[in-house]
Amino acid sequence: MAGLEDLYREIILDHYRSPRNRGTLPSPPAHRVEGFNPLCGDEVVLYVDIDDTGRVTDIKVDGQGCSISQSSASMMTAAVKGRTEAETRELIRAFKAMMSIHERGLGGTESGDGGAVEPDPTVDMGELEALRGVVKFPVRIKCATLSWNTLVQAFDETGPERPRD
Amino acid sequence: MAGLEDLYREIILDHYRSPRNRGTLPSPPAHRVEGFNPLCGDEVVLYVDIDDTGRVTDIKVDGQGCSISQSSASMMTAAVKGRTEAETRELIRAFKAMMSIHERGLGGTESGDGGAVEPDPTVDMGELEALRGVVKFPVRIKCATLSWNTLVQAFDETGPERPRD
Amino acid sequence: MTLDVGRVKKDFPILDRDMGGHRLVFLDSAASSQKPRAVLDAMDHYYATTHANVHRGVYTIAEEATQAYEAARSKVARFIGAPSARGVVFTKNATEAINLVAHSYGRRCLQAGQAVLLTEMEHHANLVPWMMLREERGVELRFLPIDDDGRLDLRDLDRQLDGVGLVGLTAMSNVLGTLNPVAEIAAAAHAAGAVVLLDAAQSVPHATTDVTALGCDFLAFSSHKMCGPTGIGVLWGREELLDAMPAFLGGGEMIRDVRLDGWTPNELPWKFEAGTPPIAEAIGLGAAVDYLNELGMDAVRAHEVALTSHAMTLLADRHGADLRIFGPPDAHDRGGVLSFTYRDIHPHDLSQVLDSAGVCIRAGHHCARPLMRRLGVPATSRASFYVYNDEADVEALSDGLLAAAAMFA
Amino acid sequence: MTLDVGRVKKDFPILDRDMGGHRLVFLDSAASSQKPRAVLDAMDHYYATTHANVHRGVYTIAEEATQAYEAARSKVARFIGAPSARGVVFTKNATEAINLVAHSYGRRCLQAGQAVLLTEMEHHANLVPWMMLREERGVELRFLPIDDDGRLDLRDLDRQLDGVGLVGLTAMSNVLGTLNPVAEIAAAAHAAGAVVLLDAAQSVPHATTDVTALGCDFLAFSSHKMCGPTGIGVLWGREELLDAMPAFLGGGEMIRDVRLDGWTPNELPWKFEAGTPPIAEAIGLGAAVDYLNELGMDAVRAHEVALTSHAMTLLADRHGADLRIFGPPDAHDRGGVLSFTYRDIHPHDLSQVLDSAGVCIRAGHHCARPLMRRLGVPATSRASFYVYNDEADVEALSDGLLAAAAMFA
Ligand SMILES: Cc1ncc(COP(=O)(O)O)c(C=O)c1O
Ligand SMILES: Cc1ncc(COP(=O)(O)O)c(C=O)c1O
Repeated sequence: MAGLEDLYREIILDHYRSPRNRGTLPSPPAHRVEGFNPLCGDEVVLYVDIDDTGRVTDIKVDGQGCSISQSSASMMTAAVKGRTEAETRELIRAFKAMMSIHERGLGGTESGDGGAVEPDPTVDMGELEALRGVVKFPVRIKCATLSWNTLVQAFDETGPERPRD
Repeated sequence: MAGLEDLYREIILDHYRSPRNRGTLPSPPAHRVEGFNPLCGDEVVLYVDIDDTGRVTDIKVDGQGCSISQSSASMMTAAVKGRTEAETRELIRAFKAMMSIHERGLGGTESGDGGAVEPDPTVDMGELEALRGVVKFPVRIKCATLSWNTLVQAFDETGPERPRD
Repeated sequence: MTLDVGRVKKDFPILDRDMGGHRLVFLDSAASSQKPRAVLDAMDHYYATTHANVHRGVYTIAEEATQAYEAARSKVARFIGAPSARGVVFTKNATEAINLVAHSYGRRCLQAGQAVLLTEMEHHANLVPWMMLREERGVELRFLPIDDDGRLDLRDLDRQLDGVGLVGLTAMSNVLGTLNPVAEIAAAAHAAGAVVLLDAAQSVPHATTDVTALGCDFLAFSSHKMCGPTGIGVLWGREELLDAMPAFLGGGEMIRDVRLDGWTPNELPWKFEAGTPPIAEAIGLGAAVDYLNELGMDAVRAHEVALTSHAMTLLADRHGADLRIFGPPDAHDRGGVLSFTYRDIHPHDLSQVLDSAGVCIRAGHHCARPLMRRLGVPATSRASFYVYNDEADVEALSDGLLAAAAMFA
Repeated sequence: MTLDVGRVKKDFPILDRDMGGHRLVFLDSAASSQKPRAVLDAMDHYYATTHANVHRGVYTIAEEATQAYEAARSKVARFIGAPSARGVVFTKNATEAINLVAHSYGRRCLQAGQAVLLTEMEHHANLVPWMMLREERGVELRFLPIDDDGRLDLRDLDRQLDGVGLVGLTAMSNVLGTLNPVAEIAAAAHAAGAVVLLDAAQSVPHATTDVTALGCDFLAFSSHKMCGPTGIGVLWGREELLDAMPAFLGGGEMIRDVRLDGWTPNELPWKFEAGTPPIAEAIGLGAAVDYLNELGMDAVRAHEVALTSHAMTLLADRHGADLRIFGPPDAHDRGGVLSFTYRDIHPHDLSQVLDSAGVCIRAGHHCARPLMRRLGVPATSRASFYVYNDEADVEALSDGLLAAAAMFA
């Protein structure tokens, strides 16, 4: 059993207690996307303003969930606000790579690969590093990645409307 | 494991090798009934002449099966030919009682009762006694009772046409 | 007769496991119970001495395997007060048992236009099969509501039964613990011409069951929640109904004859058991029934009422308004299941903190999302008791809550 | 690598059983195989240290149980050469796997008017589900005939494939031993626009399986015939097909969300796993896969070819025209299954006499009554080989035949 302190880092609890960018944005113009974890019932609703170039000009989170899904969403909003689509997607990739190292995915039959990508050492994860401990608690990985997958969806859904960079 | 000699008594093998009343009867007037054991595929076809009073005036067996089902059918024909319905039904009852003592029926939830009747000591089983050893081989009980159940069916099907005794 | 929990605990090898310096406090038996050594040994012994496919072999071990398999069926029949083992069908779990009724009875025996009446507190197992029937055949589904104490609201029952062909309800809610008034509902249902399917997944493991007294027509439950192995469940049905129903899955064992132009079904109960059945699992379930009978189901129930009552009092005392327990306030009206919210700590986090002290509780929707919506919560935490739980386990739960409170304060 | 049968025998505890002064000669593995100690221990160890319901628990043992269950799925996927574990669905047996395809693909993905092509040598498991579909939907069934050596007669295949939406066939006949030319038939079926369901219940246990090389779209088999426990089977399917198919059984685990007005299905493979799955059984099956991999499936196949070939020669030598063996004459064209008639001794009697010397063979129709009719026999005797059989077992079989001949002379 991994220790609780690996999971509940102080910075995570801080984002949980005082979530950044909590709330809603008028939609439209903001894009509204819902994410859902069927196993635990956690729900995240993202409101994202993406400008014509794909830059995240504003982002808010609504919904409810456990400390991990809430703090991950909070940290994500802080990290992506103001970034371009390319930067955001790179960060998403790096975050999911960090989360999937130990994930037992069903994507492949090689044990524990799950189609995982090696984490990109050039991407600076900043505070998000604190979530690394989640991989020791495989059930919670889905909590940590919920908001990130929802953000991917936001980009995928709005993408066709703007010139790709 | 019960010994084979309990099952394959000499008299059983004799009836198997030289079955009595083997063949068919013109039907009608004879009543033709088929019996079938779905587990092993054994089939017995009885041709029974039953007169107005219910007496078995003639009986023949066709079909195929193992030594136990064949010899039991053969012995049965020898035993019932010429008997009244009442006598025949009494013999059937006695035979089935002998067979069901150890039968694990699903009729009741008391272990091993199967709705069994105590054998009637006043009924003379004659040669049929030789089949008693079958109860030590529960899978074969269905072989031994196949022709008897088929005979019951013959009576049940023809019964309504004649005055009951 | 009362349970000697100290001795019972020794029967369950998993309880010896060291959880990082803590003992294992297993409070999730409503999801799946632990298994006593006797059950494990019965299966191991079967495989090591007797295994062969059942029903078709002439040879000794095949015959013994068949006898053992059918003896397990008879044990189960007696355990639920069934008049005969012919009505006891082995399935893979309670879910398959309910699906069998929805397919076979629902698709062929419900009259056109007849509705199905369920309740708001059903487990997904007793919702989705009927929703599939609704999509496929347009069958109307109705839901008995619950009141704020988590009891069925029966005031409108007669009107709701009008035009209903089948009532499907849980004997005991896996979330609220509520014990439903089954006999009363069954009587009303029969008066209205409906048959009654009881989801007894949570009741059969915990109290004496008598299908005749309950007055139900079908009863579904799972072995793994009653000290038995995974991989087997039970559907009991009234024989007249089962006889009239078409077969469900097709294959070996369930047939009488097969020709290229058609087939005829076998007798009950085999008509509903297609393919090689869960043989070792039936034997394990039979051993679980023996084990529970030895403890005495009345003692099991008395133990759980006492422990639940103790837990409700202790937790209320220690945690006051921080803790909200769902369901009937009196332990006698409920099974040994406590669903709760604690402060605003998410159930996942609560369960995680408890786990670090070896305490296993469940967090989530407990396969009852419509009920969660009705209760107005996305998820709850749930502690559930069984024969191996005692007051020390309740203590560990309570301590874990305090630890979580400290962490998330 | 060749099998050291002497050592293998030691792995199977049941082979130590004394049968009234004889050793146990188990020649009925085609019905169900025996289990090695490693498989029994894996299940016992799981229950004694790790059991909890899977997929929903946050706590340690629930997480470990889930990992062990999913690891078993990955093992199975690798064992059959599946590109991903997402296409591996755990069912209760091969029969349920085939029923799943007949229900879900057959009822919703077959186009109106499309026929189903089966063969005359199918097991009831691959006949009755399709007959049910015929009764319910009027789907036409066709049957590929067999020749007198028990091989499929493919001369008319293209015509028979015309208008066919699904071909269902056995990879290896459980009666004749015939190994069918699956890749060839699958190619023709695909060219005709049909999908292919392979009943691999008899092939997966005995030879290397590669679903990609076989070219099938669905593959069904059972754990209990491959050293694994009862109570679990497998359906593998191509993911595009499984994704497009509606769910089969409804309940917990297979849903994403449930509301009173409807539900949405979970992802593959869980969409097809309703209710608590056979958890310990999956772990046992995983251990069986490990065990077989250690022996080496090529070695298993080579052993069975050699033993079958030896048996056919020895029995023909000793019993001449008294013995009639069905199926292909060359052991390389068949699995280790010998169905035969001996003199005019009924298979039941033969099996009974053999049993008295500890030799277990099967007597009957082997769940293939249409094939029995085609062969013109009501029943056959069947001896089938597995990893623990050797030439001494064949000797015992041959001696038993002589004893039966003496008894019924
Ligand atoms: C060829 C074949 N298909 C299907 C089955 C059915 O397997 P099960 O009874 O495990 O579902 C069997 C085994 O009896 C078989 O031999
Ligand atoms: C009330 C109730 N019904 C049905 C089920 C389904 O049981 P299983 O998953 O064993 O099929 C459960 C258990 O999860 C339950 O609690």
